[in-house]
Amino acid sequence: MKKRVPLVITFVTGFIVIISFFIPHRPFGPLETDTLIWYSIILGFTLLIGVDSLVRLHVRQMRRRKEGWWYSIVFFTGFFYCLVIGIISIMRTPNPFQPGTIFFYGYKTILIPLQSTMFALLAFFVASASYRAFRARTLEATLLLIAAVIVMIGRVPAGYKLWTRLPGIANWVFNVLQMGAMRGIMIGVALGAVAMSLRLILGIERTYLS
Amino acid sequence: MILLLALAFSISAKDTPDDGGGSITVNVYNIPEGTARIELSRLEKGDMLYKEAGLIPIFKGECDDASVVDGIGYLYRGKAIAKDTFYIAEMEGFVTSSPQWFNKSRITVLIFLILFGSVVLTYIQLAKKNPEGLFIRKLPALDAIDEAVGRSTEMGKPVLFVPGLEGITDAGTLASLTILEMVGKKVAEYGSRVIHPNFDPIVMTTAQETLKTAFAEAGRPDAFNKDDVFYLTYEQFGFAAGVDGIMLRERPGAIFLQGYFYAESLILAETGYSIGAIQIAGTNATTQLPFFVAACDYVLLGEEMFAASAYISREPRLLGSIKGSDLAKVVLLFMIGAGVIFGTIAGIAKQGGNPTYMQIFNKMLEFLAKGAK
Amino acid sequence: MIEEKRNFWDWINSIDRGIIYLIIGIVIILPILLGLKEEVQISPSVRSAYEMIESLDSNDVIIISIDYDPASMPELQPMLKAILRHAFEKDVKVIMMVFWPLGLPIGTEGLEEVAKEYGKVYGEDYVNLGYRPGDRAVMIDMGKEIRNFFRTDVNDILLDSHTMMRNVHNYNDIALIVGLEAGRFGEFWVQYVGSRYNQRIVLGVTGVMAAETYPYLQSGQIEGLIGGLKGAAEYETLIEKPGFGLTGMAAQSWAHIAIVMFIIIGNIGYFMTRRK
Amino acid sequence: MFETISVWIAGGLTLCIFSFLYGDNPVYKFAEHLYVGFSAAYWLIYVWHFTIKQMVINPIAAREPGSLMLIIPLFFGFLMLSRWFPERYSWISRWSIAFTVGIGAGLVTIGQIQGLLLPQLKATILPLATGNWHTNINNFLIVIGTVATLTYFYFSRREGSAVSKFSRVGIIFIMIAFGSSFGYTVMARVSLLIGRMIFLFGNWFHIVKPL
Repeated sequence: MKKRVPLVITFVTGFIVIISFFIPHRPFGPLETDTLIWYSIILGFTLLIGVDSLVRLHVRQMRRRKEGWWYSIVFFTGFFYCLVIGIISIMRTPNPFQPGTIFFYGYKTILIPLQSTMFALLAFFVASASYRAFRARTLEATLLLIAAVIVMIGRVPAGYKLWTRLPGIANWVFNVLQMGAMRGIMIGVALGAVAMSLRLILGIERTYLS
Repeated sequence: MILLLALAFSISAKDTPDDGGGSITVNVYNIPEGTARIELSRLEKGDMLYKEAGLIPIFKGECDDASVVDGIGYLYRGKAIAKDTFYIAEMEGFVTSSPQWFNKSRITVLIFLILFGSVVLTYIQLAKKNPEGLFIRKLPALDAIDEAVGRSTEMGKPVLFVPGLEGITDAGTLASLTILEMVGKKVAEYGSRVIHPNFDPIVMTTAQETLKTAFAEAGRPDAFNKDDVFYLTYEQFGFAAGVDGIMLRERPGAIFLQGYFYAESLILAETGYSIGAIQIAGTNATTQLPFFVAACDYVLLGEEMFAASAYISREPRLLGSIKGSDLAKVVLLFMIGAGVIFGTIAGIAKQGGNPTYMQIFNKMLEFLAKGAK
Repeated sequence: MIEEKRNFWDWINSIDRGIIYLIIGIVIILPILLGLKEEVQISPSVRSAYEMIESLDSNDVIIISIDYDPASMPELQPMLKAILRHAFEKDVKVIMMVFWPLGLPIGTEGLEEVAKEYGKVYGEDYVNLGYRPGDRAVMIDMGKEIRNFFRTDVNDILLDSHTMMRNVHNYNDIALIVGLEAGRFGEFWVQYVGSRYNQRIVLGVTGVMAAETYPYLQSGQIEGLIGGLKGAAEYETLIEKPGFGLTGMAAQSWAHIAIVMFIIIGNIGYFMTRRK
Repeated sequence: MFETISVWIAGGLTLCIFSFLYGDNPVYKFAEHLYVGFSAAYWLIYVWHFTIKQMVINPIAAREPGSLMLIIPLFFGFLMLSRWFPERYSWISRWSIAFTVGIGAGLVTIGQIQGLLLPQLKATILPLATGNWHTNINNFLIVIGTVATLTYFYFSRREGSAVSKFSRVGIIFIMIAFGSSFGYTVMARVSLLIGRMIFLFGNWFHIVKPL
């Protein structure tokens, strides 16, 4: 019951998706449509698993007065602020995500600056990392370095000013040299992914149930 | 005059091929210049009047009428409406729709699926019978594990193992756990310590179990400290900052970055590089590999990670998949080789005035995968 | 003297990261403050994306998929606006949908802003479907009937009550899909819609995703590719409506030059210290 | 007024995050926790609006045929939250996980074969005599790049064999690919910083033209 049923469910659902790809005839075609809708509904809840563990984590930290527990208060401030403005917007409008609602303002004031600045930090880190790590230590590292520099310069207007053919060369590196290798890597990864999926469907791979 | 007649606005319809029924595909040809829209109407067998059946998009001159009932005959009429005039196209015979039992256009996918699936399954069976009999290349990064752990112990420094940011269902995380087992054994043998910060709670519990087994197998179950495998945070950059802090405080001699990483990869790899640790990275996140290659001493590139975990664990399911993929690669390589040679010959023949081979070549490619429109 | 020299090369070999951060900050801020302008050269992949949309007729319907969130906004939002301007200019009708949970509000904002510029009417010229979980599942089912997943638009209004949606049922009625991608969903559009339903696709991707997308361009699985902020700037140039992409190009240029300089300096330091 | 306050808060939070450049500090941690908390609640609103309301409640309220069946996936969705239930029954959540794993695996199988393997194989079979030497050379490089990379990832090769030697060519192509991908990534990261700077100097300080 605990292990057999999930294995059967995985097999049946995986099988439905594959078989209905080849057999459009009833019952498979409509069955696929409904299964995918169910999948989407269930998947919506996976978002909640993360929320659930976060809330639990911070409740625990506040209870135990663990070091830095006041950050948990900040967490809940953000959490309840968003929840309250969200609920108000839901009650007022059919679509809380529409520009103009207070929920949208909350998003614009808090979420956009925080999330986008976190990623903007990477510009500094990538500069420092390229300086520190890009040393022509081996043949491989040298190739990596040269390709990176060509693309970096060739992809901005400065490259054109430096040498009018540089953008063309950068495009060529990308479209021809890079493309072939990337394709090879992608084909390898795809074969691995198909093998893994077949293992999952056939119940050979069961780590996710442990 | 004949040319003009041949270009007259016309319509045809047929049962939509390879579908589950209830649909007829209507085509219009020679859409008159200046047409703004094409209205479609249909006459059911036995009825007297045409009824509205939607619009035909001009950009492709084709539409599927999915509101029909299987087995009933229909006649279609297209009305191309231009600025101040219109053109009508009508059909001669009735068409009916029906469902099909097999989608013929997808036969290549089925062939590939059956062949590849049976190869993988056969290899898994073979590996079950004789796991040592299947050869997989040893990767240099695996030898380096021993060296890195050893040197780290000599310097009296701990080992840091970061499992990536994905959950337990990710293939990279699974491979990471196998590699952790090997690292754990080495660490136990040398009497060193392994620090394992986590992003995902489930991965944390699994990693604890894995390390516990590894220490026990190395004969030192008491040396394992459960608190060295701990949960850090659920936020990407918070995690990166936390691991950074550990690196700077604990100064590990060897760092393993194994699993699925996102943008934080470069922060981790660079800090590790700056404290002078031996870094052995591995990830199935292709976009992050460049950073690891630049900043780490050894890198398991994508699939190499899976091969490494199969090599270490000798698990039939992993070995079988790697061998199956290898055989598939050989087949693909032969197909590419043969195809390129034939295509080149066809190209030379075409330049010499004989296009037949090129047509065969293009037909073969079309069979492999339907081209985009 | 010799002692001093070695110190210099050692310093070159390990410049403090604070200095690097400072210089990167300066080379990005200065061009912005000075309002420097740059012209961009059009790359073939962006041109083919442009030509694809240029070839559409008025009243054709396209889908624009917002598969990014604020983290990649500076790269993809300019693309969204440029493509919307191009489409609305040609009276092409637009369906917007979202697969990244945090992307809906910024997508909606961009759509409403450009629609207002062109006096477009909601429901007649554009529709916003909103978000659904299950990316690939949604893509596949939409090939049979969009209403399988989207009975209503984001505002809970039935799709059939929008005039532009009345004859739009599945990909057969969609002239083109434009995916704006910060992650793997572009690949999903290609694999589950492009291959399965023979649908034409143009992708606009972040710089990070560009490398993985080129194989699909060469194989003809996508019609065009707009890569990163530079791609957005190229598109803005093509439609002759300069926006954020072009504004950022000067700073982009200088930052790249600075980073390449650092790489060169680092390598000089590396060779000088290693020689001894 | 509302707009102005919003921009000032946003600007302040931007600076909080930038303080990370100086090192991990309380100001950064404050902003980070605020972000995590806010986005967590954001997901709740999402699940309510798009999954529960639009996909389940609305069709049932409109009495669409068969819509009552949608309660079943809703139930399995709740089962995902296994920790809400007594430990004894928490294994039921595996049913929902198994459902998503099964569909996911099925989709990957089809998608990778039809959407990647076959079309990419087709696109690699390029004729080397097209009448245009430029295309010929490019085609040759694409074929060699793909073949050599695939050979590099062929794990059954033995050390010192001819295949192994050829795979060295593969690593050259792979390194060029990684290098150019790195270059593109640098571009992406720099763009994000530009975006933030234009926000600070445009929307906040009004020195340059805002976004």
